[in-house]
Order: sequence, then C-alpha cells, then structure tokens
Amino acid sequence: MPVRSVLEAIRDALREEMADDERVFILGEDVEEGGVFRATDGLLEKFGAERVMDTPLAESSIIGVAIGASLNGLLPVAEIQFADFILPAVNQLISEAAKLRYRSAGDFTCPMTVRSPYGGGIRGGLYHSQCVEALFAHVPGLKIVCPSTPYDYKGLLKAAIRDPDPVLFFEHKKTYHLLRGEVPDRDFTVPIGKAEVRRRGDDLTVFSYGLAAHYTMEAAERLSGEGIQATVVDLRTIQPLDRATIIDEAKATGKILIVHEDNLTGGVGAEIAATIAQAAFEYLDAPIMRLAGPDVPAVPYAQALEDWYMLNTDKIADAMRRLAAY
Amino acid sequence: MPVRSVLEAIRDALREEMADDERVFILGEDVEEGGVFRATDGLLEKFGAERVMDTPLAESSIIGVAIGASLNGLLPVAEIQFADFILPAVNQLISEAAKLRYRSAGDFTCPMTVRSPYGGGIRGGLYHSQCVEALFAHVPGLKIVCPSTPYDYKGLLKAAIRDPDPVLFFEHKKTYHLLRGEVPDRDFTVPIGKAEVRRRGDDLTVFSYGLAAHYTMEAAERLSGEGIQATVVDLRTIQPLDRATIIDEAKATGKILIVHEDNLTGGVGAEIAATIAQAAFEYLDAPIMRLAGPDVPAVPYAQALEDWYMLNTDKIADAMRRLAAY
Amino acid sequence: MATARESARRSTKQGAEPHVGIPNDQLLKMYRDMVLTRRVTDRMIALQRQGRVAFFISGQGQEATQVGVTHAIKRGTDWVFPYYRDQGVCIALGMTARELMLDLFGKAEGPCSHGRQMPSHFGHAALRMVSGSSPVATQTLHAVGCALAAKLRGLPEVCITSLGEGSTGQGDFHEAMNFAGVHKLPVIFIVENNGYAISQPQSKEMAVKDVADRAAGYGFRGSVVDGNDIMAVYQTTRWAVEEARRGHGPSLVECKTYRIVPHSSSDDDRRYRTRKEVEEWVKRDPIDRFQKYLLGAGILSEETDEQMRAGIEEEVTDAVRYAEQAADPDPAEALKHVYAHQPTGFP
Amino acid sequence: MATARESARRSTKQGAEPHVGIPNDQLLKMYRDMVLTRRVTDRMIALQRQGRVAFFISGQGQEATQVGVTHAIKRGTDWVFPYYRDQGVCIALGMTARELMLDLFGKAEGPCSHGRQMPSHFGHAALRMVSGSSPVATQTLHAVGCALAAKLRGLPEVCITSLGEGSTGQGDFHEAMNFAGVHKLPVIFIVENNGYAISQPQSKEMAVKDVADRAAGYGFRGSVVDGNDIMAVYQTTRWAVEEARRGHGPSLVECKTYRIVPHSSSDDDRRYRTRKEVEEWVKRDPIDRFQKYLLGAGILSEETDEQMRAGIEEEVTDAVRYAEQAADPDPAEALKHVYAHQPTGFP
Ligand SMILES: Cc1ncc(C[n+]2csc(CCOP(=O)(O)OP(=O)(O)O)c2C)c(N)n1
Ligand SMILES: Cc1ncc(C[n+]2csc(CCOP(=O)(O)OP(=O)(O)O)c2C)c(N)n1
Ligand SMILES: [Mg+2]
Ligand SMILES: [Mg+2]
Repeated sequence: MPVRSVLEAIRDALREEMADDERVFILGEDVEEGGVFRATDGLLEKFGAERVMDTPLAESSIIGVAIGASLNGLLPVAEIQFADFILPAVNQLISEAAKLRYRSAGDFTCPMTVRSPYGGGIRGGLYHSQCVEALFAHVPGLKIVCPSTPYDYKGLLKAAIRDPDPVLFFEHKKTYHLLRGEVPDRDFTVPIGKAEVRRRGDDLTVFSYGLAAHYTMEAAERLSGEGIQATVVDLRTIQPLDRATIIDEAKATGKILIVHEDNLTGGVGAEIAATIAQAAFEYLDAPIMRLAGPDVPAVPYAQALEDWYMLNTDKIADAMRRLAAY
Repeated sequence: MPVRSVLEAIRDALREEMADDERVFILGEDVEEGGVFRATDGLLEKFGAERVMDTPLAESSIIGVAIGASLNGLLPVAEIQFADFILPAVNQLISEAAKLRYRSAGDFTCPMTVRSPYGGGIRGGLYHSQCVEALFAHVPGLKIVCPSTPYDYKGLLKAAIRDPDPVLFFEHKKTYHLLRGEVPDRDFTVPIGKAEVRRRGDDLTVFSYGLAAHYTMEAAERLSGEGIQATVVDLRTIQPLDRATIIDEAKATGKILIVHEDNLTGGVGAEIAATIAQAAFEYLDAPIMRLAGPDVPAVPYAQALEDWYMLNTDKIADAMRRLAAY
Repeated sequence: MATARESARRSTKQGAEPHVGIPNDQLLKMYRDMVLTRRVTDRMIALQRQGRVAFFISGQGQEATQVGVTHAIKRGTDWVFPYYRDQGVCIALGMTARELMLDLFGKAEGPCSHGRQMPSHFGHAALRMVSGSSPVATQTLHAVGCALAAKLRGLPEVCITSLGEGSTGQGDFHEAMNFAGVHKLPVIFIVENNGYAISQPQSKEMAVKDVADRAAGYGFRGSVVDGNDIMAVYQTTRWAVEEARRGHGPSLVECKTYRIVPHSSSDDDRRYRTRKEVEEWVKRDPIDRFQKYLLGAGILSEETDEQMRAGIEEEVTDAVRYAEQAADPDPAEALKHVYAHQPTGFP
Repeated sequence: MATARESARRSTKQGAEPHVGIPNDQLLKMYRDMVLTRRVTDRMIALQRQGRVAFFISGQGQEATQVGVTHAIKRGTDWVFPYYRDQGVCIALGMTARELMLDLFGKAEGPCSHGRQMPSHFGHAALRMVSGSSPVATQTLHAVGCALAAKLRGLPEVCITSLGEGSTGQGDFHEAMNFAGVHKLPVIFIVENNGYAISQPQSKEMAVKDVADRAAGYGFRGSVVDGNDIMAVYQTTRWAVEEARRGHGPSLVECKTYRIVPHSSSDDDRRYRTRKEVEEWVKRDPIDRFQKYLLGAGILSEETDEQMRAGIEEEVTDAVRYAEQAADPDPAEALKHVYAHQPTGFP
C-alpha cells in the first residue's frame, strides 16, 4: 500500500472527491495558490477557478456562503486558514449550520465540510496553536472529526464531504508532515461517529485523539516493555461521541486516563470522564484521570513555554505509570 | 430587609455601582430606553446619555468597544440583549477579552462586565432560550457568573463590576420576576469563585446553578418530607469553578447529581462530574448522575416541546429519588 | 456603474405613469396580497391580545415594500431569504393565510418550522424561501452563497434577502455585500428601512441618511426608493432582478418605510416615539395609497374591492379556525432532525 | 463633510512644497526611523534564515506609511492599535531596536508579550501601544472603544489603528467604522494597502479600487494617499489627527504601498507574483525616495547620512547581541496572568 503523510492523505481525499462529484468545491483564503499549508496544492490547476475559490478575508462569510451554497445543490469544503480564526464564524456555525436542520424539522439542510488546521507544537504562539474542538463539542447539530492517522484522515475526510450534515474536520497541523502511514489509493471511507481501538491491554484504558493519540501509542509501546499493558482508544470523532465504545473499553480495564492537548477545564475529556463515571461506575478501579493542557488561554510562544504547555510521550507515559500503580 | 425580585436586584446593583464610581457606564442595544427586559430602566434619567449608551445593532462592536473603553480608564457594563446573540461577539470575547492579560503578561487588562439574559421557559424558542455558559466555561481568562437568588444577583453583579478581569454575568430571564427574596439596601458583594451550600443533607449532594438551582431547592424540600435529605450546592460561579467546595461536598455524601438546563453533552456538568470522578473517587457510593437538557440544538417553541425540554421540580425530584435509592 | 444617488433618482423618476408595464391583473394581485397581509397580521394582534398565542411580530406599514419586492422575482425559481417582518413577502410568494396561522400557533403542520421556532421565522421549502434564525443579518450571507451556487451551476436564479436598517450594522452584512461584489453575484439586498431598530432611531444605528450609500463601497448599485409606494418598489426591484439575471451583479435596494405598530407584542412603542409621529405615517398607509391609486386609475372598482375584502375576511377566519385546531408538535419527535441519522445517545 | 474623492485630492494637492510645516529635525528623525526600521527588519530576515529565530514578519516597503503616520500623532498622549507589519510604527513611537529584537527572540524582557506571543504582536504599555492578537481587524474596535472613553472622559486623546486592505473585509472593521461614525469619535483608521493579502491580490478582497470610498458610507472622511511618500502620509494623517482632536470625528486614511518581501518567513511570494512586479516597486522604495528628497532639499548631507547609518548599524548589532543573550521566559511563570489573582486550580 502506498505510504502517505497526513497532508498528502488530505490532498488525495480532496482530489478524489472533487473528481468523483462535481458538486464538491473548495473555498477559503489563499486556497487557489495551494493554501498556507499547501493542502489544496494542485487543485486549482486540475479543477479550475470555479471549484477552488479564494474568498475575501472574512471567516463568517466563508461559513455563511458555504451554508448558502449547500442549500443550492453544492457540497462546499471550506478552509479556515487556522482553527484560531474560526471564532469570527462561530455565529454562522452555531446559530446557522448547527440548527438549520432542526429548526426546519428537516426541510432544509446544509451538507458542508469545514477543514481547519489546529493544535500546537510548531511555535505558533497563542493564535496559531489553539485547539477549538471543545467549543463546538457542546453543540448538537455539528459533527466534529479529529483524526490521527493518514488512513483516517483520508477516510474521514471523504466521509465528511459525503455526510448530509455539517462536519468540522480538524487537522492537527504538527502531524501534516510528521505522521506517515499506509493509505490505500482506492476509494474508501471511515465512518464518522466510530472510535477505534488502536491496541489492547488489560491494565488501563487511555482515550485520546489527534496528535495526542499518536504520542499515547508511543507511550503505550514504551510501557509495554515495562510490563504495563494499555488499551488505547483513538476517539477520532468528537461529536457525536462513540459512547458505546467508550463505555465498553472503560469497563474492560477499570482504570481510565483521558489525554488531550486542549486545556483541561471543560475540554472533551470532561465529557468522556462524566460518561464513564455514570455508565461504567461499577467497573472502576481507580479515579478517572485526565492529562491535558494547562488552563491558560493558549499555547505561549517561547520554546520553553511551548514545551511546558505541550504534551509529549514522556508526560503521557508518566501519567500511565501512575495510574497503573494505583 | 427589603424584598426584591431578581430584576430589581440587578437594577439596584447597577444604580449603586454607577453612583459610587463614575467610571462605570452601560452600553448596549435599547439600554437608554430601559432595555427589552427593563434592567436599565431609569438609569438614563439618573446618569445621563454619557453613561447609558445605545449602540448600533452589532454585538462584536459592543464587546470590542467595551474592551477598548476599559483600556482607557472606564468600567464598561455591556448588555447583550439575549445571550443567544453573544455568538457574533465570540471572537472579541475569546481571542481578545480572555487573552489580553495573558498575552501581555499583565501589562494590559480589560476589567469589564457583560450582562446577558439566558435560559428558557418563556416561550422564546430556539434563539431566545439558549444557555451559552458552557461555550465559555472552557476559556481560561473569562469569569462566568450564573446566580440564582436576588441576593446573589446583587452581590455578584457588584463584584463583577469591580473585578479586574472580564466577567460574563448571565441572568436567567425566567427568574427576573419569578424569584423574590431579601436583599440588603446597603452595599455588599458576593465573592466570585465561591459556591454556596444552600442546604445540607446526608443522603446525596446535588450541584446546580441558575433557575435549575431554584427548582433543585424545591425538589430537595419536597424529598425532605419523604425522608430523603439532600445537600444542595449552588455553584454561582461557573468559571473559575470552586473545586474545593465541589470536592468536599461530593465526599460528604458520596452520591452525586448534577443538574443544569443547558444540554447535557459538554455542558458544565461534565466538568463537575470529571472533577469528582478524579478527586473524590474513593468516596463515591453511586454513579455520578447528570440531569440536563436533551441534546438538541436549543429549546423548541411549541408549549409541548418547551415543556419536554425544560427542567422542573418533578423531573429533579425523580432523579434525586432514583439516586437516593441506588 | 450607477451610484446610489443616480439610481435613486432613476427609481423615483418613473413619476408620470407609475404602473407602466405592470399588467392590471398583477396590480390587483399586488393589492390583494397587501390587504391579505394586513388582515392576517391584524388578526394576529387580536389573537395575541386574547392570549390565544404567546407572541407575535409583524411588518404592518411595510406591506408595499414586501409585496412589491416579491412581485419582482420569479416565484419558484428565485430564492428568498426574508426576515421576521416579512409576512408580505410570504403571502406574495404564495404562502397561505392558513400556513401563516399554523406558524403563529406553533403547530406541527406549520411550514416554517413545524412548531420549533417562534412565529415569523419564515421558511418554506416548496417556495424556495429558506428557513431563518433570530440573530439578524446572518441570512444575507446565505443568500450570497446560494447566488454563488446559482452562478457556478449556470442556473438563471436570483436570490433576494431582506433585513432592517438597524441590522445592516452587523459584520455579516458587510461581509455579504463584499463577497457579492467581488464575485458579481445575482443577489439583491433589500433594506426595509422603517426608521427604528426596536427603540433606537436610525441616527443611533448609523451616521448616514441612506444605507444605499454603502453599495458604492462594494462596487455595485444602491437605490433608495419610497417603500410605501408599491409601484416604485416593484419597478426598482424589477430592474435590479433583471440586472442580476443578466450577470450584472448585485444591487442594494433601500425602501424607506415605517412600522406603524410596536416592534412586537412584547414592545411598548410609546416609550420611544410620539403618537403624532405614528399617526403621520398611518396617514401615509401604503395600502390606502395603492387603493386610491387603483380606484383613480380605474383598475379597481369599489365593488371589486369590497368583494375582495370579504373573501379575505373569510380566508383569514378559516385560517385561524384551521390552525387553532391543528395538531401540536409531538414531544416524541423532538429529538429528531438534529442530524440526518439520530446518533445513539447516552445509554 | 469631505467625500473620499475630495479629501483624496486635498491630500495629494500638497504638491509644491511637500515638507512645508515639518521642521528639519523632524524630517531627519522621520528619515532615521525609516532607515532604522529597514535595518532592523533586514537583520530579522537574516536571523531567521540562520535559524536563530523561528519566525519573522515585516513591513518592508511600507516604512513611509508607518513612520509618516506615527509622526503625526502626539506620542505618549495618543493611543496606537497597530498590526503585525508595523515595525515602523513601533520605532517612530519610541520602541528601541533592542525591544524589537527581544520580541523577535521571544524573551522575557520583550515589552510586547514577554515571550508569550509570536513576534510582531506589538504592544507597549508605556508608549500607549496596545497589545494586539492575530485575528485581523479586531484591534479596530479597541481603538474605537478607547476613543469613546477619551471622549466621555473629556481627554484630548486620539486613537490610531492600522490594518491591511485585505483585513478590511472582516465584519469587525465595518462595525468599528460604523460605531466611530455614529459617535463621532477621535479615531483614525489607517489602511496600509500593499495590494495583497498573503497571495490574494486586492481584486479578490474587494470590488473597488479604494477602500477609502467606504468612509462616506459611515459619514466621515476617507483619503487616499501615496503611501510611499512619507510627507504626503504625514500631512494627511496630521490633518486627520487635528480634525479628530477638534471633535470633528473619525477619518480613514488609505496609504497605497507595497510589501517588497514575502508575507512572512513562511511564505514564498514567487508563487503568486512576478519578480518584475516586485522589482518595479523596489525601484520606488520609500526610503531611497525620501533620502533623495532630503539630499536634494539640502536637509540631509551625504555625510550626515553616512554617520546616521553607521550609528544605526551599531544599534542593530547591539540589539541582536543583547536580545539573544537575554533570559528566556520561565515556565514557572507560565500559569500567571490568566487572571489578576490566580485561582486555586485542580487539587
Ligand atoms: C444579533 C442580534 N442582536 C439582537 C437582536 C434583537 N433584535 C431583534 S430585532 C432588533 C431590531 C432590528 O431593527 P431593524 O434591523 O431596523 O429591523 P426592524 O425590526 O426595524 O424591522 C433587535 C435588536 C437580534 N435579533 N439579533
Ligand atoms: C481572522 C483572521 N483570518 C486569517 C488570518 C491569516 N492571515 C494573516 S495575515 C493575512 C492577510 C492579511 O492581508 P492584509 O490585510 O492585506 O494585510 P497585509 O498582510 O497585506 O499587510 C491572513 C489571511 C488572520 N490573521 N486572521
Ligand atoms: Mg428598522
Ligand atoms: Mg495587504
């Protein structure tokens, strides 16, 4: 099977979906030229200016226009240049995209995909590093996807574009080139709403997603050598959550760690912990632990501060050891 | 002591703070005329057009302008007419107000208060009923207050106006006239960041805030007659959470119910549950239960649907009975 | 490109024969739509006062604008993104009194939201009127996106969207105008300028007299028209629609009008404007004005008028009866339509 | 009220004696600020290429605009809300080369963010330059609010805020202009129009040639000025500042200029514009132009120029040395300044 980086997998998914369905089109800032991360590189040449379209520098209009275009037969894939800059579009996302189907009892819908790079570790400072998934994870009507492997990036992006509902597709920007893996050349999708058990062990269960899921796998392999066997669940979809898998895998080991880069309070981990504390309580052998970013407004810039903020394999391995020893 | 409605308590706090400190001024839509809920009634006449100021119909500008005014020596109290309409201002709140102090390591700050009516039960439908506190509860740098008694409304609003940081002050609109209670005429504040134990019982602990806290107290009184004794904690401040009280009161009974009107997934209850599942695990005698709004985009309009969505004393009492019987 | 000033002049210069080019039966239909709109909203006021419905908001006084604009488009082909006062748009588009009353009563059969939204959040899939929300001005971007899709797909569709003058203060309005200008889209922005945003007079919303002045800053036409003159509204919008359909891009049409009623059933407008001011405008009622014109021009007779009005009364009475008895939404359905496929919820 | 067109003419009509009313020592200071700005940013480019810093963004080519604008205000009294290219604003305001380098290196002593933000997120409490974020155009509203406070408090302060032409597409810019117009505030919007928003030419950002055209739609003055002509920029801004200080409300000043470098150290501008185009603009370099003017007018001598430039080289070299050796921020402090008082965290 061909080996692809995360960025290549995304580009492949876009190209294949655009080739397969002429309703698919891309809009966003600098997308014609390939985008600041080059995710749309080559698409203008292949599909023309009608299907790869630069927009004015105004995120609310990118989302609002995508909603309108989706009402009239197109399948927009909007790019928000950095996830931090999705905030001016929150009203269009939460008041409009998330509620259009519900408010019309299904008479109107807006099938659209919003792609956006998120996350830290690339010296982006406060405004080019943020995780924003938790802000939307409270909003019924939106779907949220945060893949971690190149395979899932491709399969989930294709699923997002074909999904009848609005999907926020968040791409951890540090993984664009960092992570490589086998990705079929052929068409396939990965279902939205399904978590994936990446490895199984009896001692504890770790839930994670995105870059943190990658580090968690590394930590689990390391601990395996020390005799600690962990189940690692990659959530992949943040909304709607795969509660069945979460509860089953929590019950299986009774020791739970949730790991995410986003800051702790009110993060996605809170909902996972709450779900388990309610539905798997009788199986628990230890406090439910969360390892997450510190509760500061965002990742600071200086290398020492960024290192302080960011997760890594060591920090996760430490937390796993502590939990296993409980 | 004089008896005041929630709305009167708010108006008293505004009037007293404006009289005491000439830096305090009000801006928002229709505030000169008294506001759609009449919270600012009489203030224009008393303090003049320089201190009670109608703004153009644009929430991002209301918040952005308040930030700017706070930089130059004033203490703005911005009104967002309905909490649903705070969404166009999310970028100014999360990118700017929440991060100004942190990004300048304290060189710049924005002491400001944002008042806004939230919550359902008044036939406001999808866009005049929303709870939005959870969207901001994930954001370090913002403070969030959701009082439930007239006393707390007055004391916490005064504290918010004097606070050196930006405070979102959410007012449950159904309680404006519904709830009355004793409120001193004199100056006093209630500290931001402190939960209040409203009643104590040994059988279970219920955490709540806002209108739900009021219903919870009613339910607890009812159950008391049935021999079930509940501790009821009114969180009052949503961010930063009073984790010490939460953990202590959770440990005290070992049976936990969290009640809020906002929809369940990713709501404030998730963080409370996660906190307890980590820090009070060994004291737990039952699964941590949450009773919250259903996971739909917002409160629907028709009476039957609104009733379906909203909490009430019966629903809460049922949940408490179930937990007590566990 | 015509400037705001030029096109304003253009649109009011129709003077001599204001109804030129509008067939008589269309003039009569316009008139009927206005009267029906007014009578439906009259009845809504009554129903709210009687406590039979919880809430109500209308555009009384703005009927010439709403009906005039809507008659200028191709119904069923063109798309409509209205705002909460647009009962006149709904009726001119083809919504029935029954449908409006079903919406008012929040009934399951209501075509706008099936009881999920407050009344006046219009939408009607079969009529290409897109469901709206409450936060103002968001719909202008949807209209632009819809127009973009029409252009990309090569469809001869025009999108119109309306909003109040106060709502033009929102960032979304600016972004919609700008996007439409850059891509020369077939979209028309109708500003129903009634002089107030709830209690705030226009001077507290903007420092200019005409919102239409802003169009030039986005590279397209802005017109000011007497919004109580249905024929002027029609002619100006018609022209804008034709320009759009020809690929000549967007227009802004500002209709100067007045709401002769409070903002909504929750509002008391005596707090912020004099009775005298309101009465002045009631004298300029757009329906009376059009009625007089049609009678004077011999297009309408007193007799036809009476018959028409009697028919309308029946229609409205039937609508109220029908809607009040219709089924309420079923809470068992309330979890539906969050997504296309309902996710498995909490266990 | 002057329209955009009128005031554009007004500002370019200074023709005959462009430096009239500007004292010689100020002209020389302007010149020095421009050169220092250029040499500081030159060195930043080198440092980034050498891998000594992670990132860098500058306004090379826009120095006349930035320095000219800043010389028109009262430093220490007036407030500045700049954007990420404004090294020239910083230097003209009084920031030192050392301070800019501390910011570039992300050092604890850096006055903008003490190492918390990426470089070029300017801010300096003592200089009344307010800390900015990355999302574009948000600062325009802070400038408006600050000006509102000045007005309410009766202080003779003016606020200036700058942004790129692409950023004017944001809703916040519209809301800022509108609010400023309604309340006639002492605020000046400086649009540094360099023709591009990253890779997108102006035509993809707006359908008009001049952003300044929009000011009329908000009820105030808009001027277009040659942003590479520091004296024209200065005179126009000066006039706007005086108007604002007199209570005559806001202005928009659009400075037509060009960035002669890529968007940032992460950008490759060969992908979207020709070398020829860039070279044309390099020929019109605002610093060379001003240098020639000053030499021709006898205000600057070759000798003084050389001395000045030698001093600048030393200053920049010292700044790099100082900043590179300065202390990094301490992670132990990283939890501070979330709130005035740190809340008790998770137990
Ligand atoms: C974003 C937002 N903020 C506030 C409101 C509350 N609100 C409803 S209508 C209205 C006034 C609108 O005035 P205008 O645009 O002139 O329209 P009109 O009602 O006069 O027709 C306001 C402030 C809202 N619906 N949306
Ligand atoms: C809200 C937001 N969206 C996107 C970006 C990413 N971005 C940074 S600069 C820029 C282009 C700005 O162009 P312009 O306003 O013309 O200023 P210039 O860089 O040309 O000086 C973009 C898109 C951002 N910083 N903020
Ligand atoms: Mg109005
Ligand atoms: Mg630019």
